[in-house]
Amino acid sequence: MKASYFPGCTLKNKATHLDIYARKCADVLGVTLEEIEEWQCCGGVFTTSKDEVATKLSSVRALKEAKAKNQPLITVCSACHNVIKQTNHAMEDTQFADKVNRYMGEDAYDGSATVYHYLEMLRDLVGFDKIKEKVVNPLTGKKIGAYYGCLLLRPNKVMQMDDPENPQIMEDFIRAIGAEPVVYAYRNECCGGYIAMEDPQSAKKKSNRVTECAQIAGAEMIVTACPLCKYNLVKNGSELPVIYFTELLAEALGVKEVSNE
Amino acid sequence: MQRIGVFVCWCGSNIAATVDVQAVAQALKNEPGVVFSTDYQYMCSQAGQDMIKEAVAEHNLTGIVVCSCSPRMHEATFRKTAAAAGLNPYMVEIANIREQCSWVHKDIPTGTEKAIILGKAAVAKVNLNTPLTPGESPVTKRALVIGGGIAGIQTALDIADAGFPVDIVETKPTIGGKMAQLDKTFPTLDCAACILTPKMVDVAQNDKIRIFSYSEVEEVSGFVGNFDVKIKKRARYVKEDLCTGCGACVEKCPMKKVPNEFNLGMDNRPAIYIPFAQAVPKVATIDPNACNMLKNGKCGLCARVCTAGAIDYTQKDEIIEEKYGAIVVATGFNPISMDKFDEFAYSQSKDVITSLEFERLTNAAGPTAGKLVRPSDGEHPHTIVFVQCVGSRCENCAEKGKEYCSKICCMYTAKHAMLVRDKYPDIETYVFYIDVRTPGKNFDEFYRRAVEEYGVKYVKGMVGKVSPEGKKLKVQASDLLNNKQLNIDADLVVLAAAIEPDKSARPLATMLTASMDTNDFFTEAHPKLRPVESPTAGVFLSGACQGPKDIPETVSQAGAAASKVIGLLAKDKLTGNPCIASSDENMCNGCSSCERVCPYGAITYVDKEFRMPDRTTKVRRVAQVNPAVCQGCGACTVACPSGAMDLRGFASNQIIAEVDAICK
Amino acid sequence: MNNKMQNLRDEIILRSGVNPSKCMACGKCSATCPAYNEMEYHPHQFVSMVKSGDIEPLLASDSLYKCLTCFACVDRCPRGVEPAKLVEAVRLAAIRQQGANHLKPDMVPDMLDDDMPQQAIVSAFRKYTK
Amino acid sequence: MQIKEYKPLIVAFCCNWCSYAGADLAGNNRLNYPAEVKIIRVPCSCRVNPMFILRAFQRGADGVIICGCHPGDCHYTSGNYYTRRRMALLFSMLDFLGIERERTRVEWVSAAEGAKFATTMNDFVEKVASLGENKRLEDLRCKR
Repeated sequence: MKASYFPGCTLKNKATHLDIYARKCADVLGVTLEEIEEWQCCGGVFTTSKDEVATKLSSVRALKEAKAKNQPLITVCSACHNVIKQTNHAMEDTQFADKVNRYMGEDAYDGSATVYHYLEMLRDLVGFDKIKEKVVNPLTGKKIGAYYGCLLLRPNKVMQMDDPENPQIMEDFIRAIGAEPVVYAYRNECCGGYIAMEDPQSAKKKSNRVTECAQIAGAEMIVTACPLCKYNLVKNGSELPVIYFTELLAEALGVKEVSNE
Repeated sequence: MQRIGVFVCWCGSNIAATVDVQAVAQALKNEPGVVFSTDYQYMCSQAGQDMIKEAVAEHNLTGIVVCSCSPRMHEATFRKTAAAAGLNPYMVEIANIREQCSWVHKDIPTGTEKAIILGKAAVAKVNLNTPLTPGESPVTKRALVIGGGIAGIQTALDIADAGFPVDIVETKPTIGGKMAQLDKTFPTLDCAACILTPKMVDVAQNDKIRIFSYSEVEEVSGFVGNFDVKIKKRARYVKEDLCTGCGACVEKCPMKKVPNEFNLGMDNRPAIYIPFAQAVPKVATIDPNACNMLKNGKCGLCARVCTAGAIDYTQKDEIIEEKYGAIVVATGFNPISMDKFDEFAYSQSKDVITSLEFERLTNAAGPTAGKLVRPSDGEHPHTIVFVQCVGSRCENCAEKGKEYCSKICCMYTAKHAMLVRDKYPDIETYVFYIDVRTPGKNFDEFYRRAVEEYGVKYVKGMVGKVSPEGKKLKVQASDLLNNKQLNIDADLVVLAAAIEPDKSARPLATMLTASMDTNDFFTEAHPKLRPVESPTAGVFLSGACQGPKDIPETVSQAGAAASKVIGLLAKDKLTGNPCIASSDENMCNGCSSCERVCPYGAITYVDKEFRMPDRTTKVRRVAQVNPAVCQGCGACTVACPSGAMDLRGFASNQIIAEVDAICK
Repeated sequence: MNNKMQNLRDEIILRSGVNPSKCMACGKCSATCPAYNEMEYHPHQFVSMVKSGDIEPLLASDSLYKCLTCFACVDRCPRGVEPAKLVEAVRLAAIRQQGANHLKPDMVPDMLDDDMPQQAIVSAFRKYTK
Repeated sequence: MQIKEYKPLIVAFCCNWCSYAGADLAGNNRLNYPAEVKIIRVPCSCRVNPMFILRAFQRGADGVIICGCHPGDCHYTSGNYYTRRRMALLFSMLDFLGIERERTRVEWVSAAEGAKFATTMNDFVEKVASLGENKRLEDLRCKR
């Protein structure tokens, strides 16, 4: 199976692990990821305002290319996923799409591409059962707390990934690689996000709340899909290791050396 | 040819001021069929009516046109006048020259011209009128009550009191419904069981009432006064007539780990069980999904200990067929699922419970014998947070919550918090509310007592997040009046879940051809003036199946439904509306188009023999309208492709005659 | 409400697509907001103040830059009001004024550390500047 | 030849339970509307056979309006839904035959909406009057 792939700026820089292992694992799972040519940064956050056109163009270009190749568009970074998926949804509104399409050259885009987060790809296109079969190093006994953050799940009306209050996709993923998921209430709360830039204290409070909650619930490790979540949790002194889900997957599939964390 | 009399009313100056009534009477005199035409100041007065009667006799009239006020006002009056004069009452037509003419037009020529045209249309219609007689149908003097909660119980008792036999169909092994699960009732705080169980016993002992427990309605056909109902009595593997309810089998059953639905899964029951001590009928039931004997033929202990010989592993579902004159729906409600509201962590912690679970937790007959403890570890709670409006008053969240106010939550939450504070003054209680709605007798006083005397902390605001951390539930909420975000360490969180109609209501409504609203509550015939009747004749509504209700309201509605049923069953025959559809069998081709559009299921098909011109006979499928069920909307007349279906009183040729008269 | 405020209010409502009249004042947005304590005006106040046209205090408030756009208020609002979109529309009204960018490029270097992901920088720029 | 002021001829079908009562209420409140509107009472808007409308046009009516209960409020629970569907079909056929869309209308008027009844009729008559006489379907043999 072939799919278009949008890595995003952070994955080329501070979060290379998220990207590298995503590609390696895709190979093992029989998915060919074709990186969008000359992709541009998604902008990090979706602007909800109806008169914000320019901020959505980069996402629309990526979507349009995937659509032209008739491939699903795969994202890994939570932020990219959130922005691109919401942009795609916004493009279903023809009035708004008309404004955007003025910048799109000859071919108009209409919001008809399908966007999958890598996790959704694992669940819906590959299947957790198949992953289970391909696991060579099951992470047996590891108690892992999934950290969704806010970007993957909300707004649920658009994201439609899972139940936003009681998601299961990461937990199922953790089971598929042989580990034990630990459910804790703050797994779908915000880490503080970009506020870390100008008000690090505010971000610290939010991040610590998440790690505390995971720790009390008995997690030994936190797994995430978002570079900013990882940054905030680690920076603010998480006692638990914070790891990208692609790293764990790579470990289980035997394409990464087993970490000692 | 008809002999028509035209009577133009002045209505004092109401009509006469803008309509030249004499000109109208004069103009209509020349219409076909008209043999007499006159005007008078007040046609509806005794003198006016006498004038009509005299004219009928004198001119040998066969039809009457009254040009007067709206037929909604005096059609019935003039029909009675006609009947008194020896005419068929349906030979009267009204031309509305007041509301729809003199009152809305200003100058006399315009008003007069229009009044003449309206009169001509009425004359054209009467020319085609035929005498109509309302049909009659017998009434089966027995009522069916579907649902054995407090609504069904009260309705059944009241109907039986009037001397009519009643059957109650209840899906659970016992009657009692939700009220049997409650601890105390607001605003008087008497114990639910103490006031309910005597009524249950009354039902059991009333020889006019039969209880079909563990049963459901399978099929309904027929119509008002004459319903045919099939009831499926599910196999309970215990002979009801032999079982004494001694409970020996329940005690001995080795399969003790079945979640107890009566306690909402908070404890276990055996595979053979009696839901609670005061169950009616007090008969054991075997759960076929849990019983080893039924699943794999190994055990049989209950049969061995039963001295009455009541256990019967070979029992089968049984279909009972019965006729009823009236059906009362009392299917009640359930709290909605909390699955979609996991910001309150219902699925993550045993200590987040619904209010109904809380009732069981404080009920002396409940899983903890009435001791209020945390379900997770059995420890005494120190702080309890109540959250109101969970799933109620939601917009656009059909798959999540409900748009309406569930009505009972404010009061039971006040009750819960008050009872907690009364029994355990050391427990802090918080109630998060959006609005406190207490419109009921002594309701607001009750709520105020909870706040002022019992020290329940009411906080205007909502809980945003519940996070189970260790033994505590961290509750994050807003306090809007103090403009603060609160963080409370709670031991127990109680969610006032929205209520919704029982899931059995929707298929039942289809069987009954009774209408429902978008929330699956049954629709009443009129929201104010006929609140306990369904638009479907002979079907009545009792309790929360019609909308959220508390116990006093339910009981009064149950009584009202019973009185409507008694009014129906007291009649020997039902007189129908004669303006109903009828099919010309010679034109009907049996296509079923009419049957499909009929909202009442009044149309059925019969195979009928027809004599052909060549003296052979041929069997054809033709439509038949049940005159007792048809309400006369006329949907079928338009759906009929062959023009076989017509509506009496509003026949196609009559309406066309009116159109022609207006357009002439 | 004067004319100018009326216009601004209408513009904010139009731009955000939020109808503040749908709010039933339950306060769940503020109950669930992770940035509540950093805010001078809280999500429910944004809704009610926009509704009444009392927008000037909001434009001047630091609360605009404390919202994390985590959408908890959007998903948990029982009435579908979507307060976060309203906050964004007010913020845009503020930063679109001349010279009103909240974050200026020369401020950025001091905010960075070695591990700060690009995502944080681009997000902050998108939220705080025009 | 005498030139008469053109006055359109309007046939209004009103259901007995809502719209006819609404028309009565307009009368009770003395809300004026043109006398060109002549009301025919039917039990339910779904009693109106498309044939009746064609007949009216054939006989020289310039506009036909059907009034029923609001969706969801039908006395017979679903009659007005049938009306809505049937008339959508009929009106598009009439359109095809060259009868202007403005000559036909379905309107929901409740028993409490006397004012709506009057404004609807004023508006409808004005629109039809602006179209002039209906010539397309009129059968000249039936001309007055």
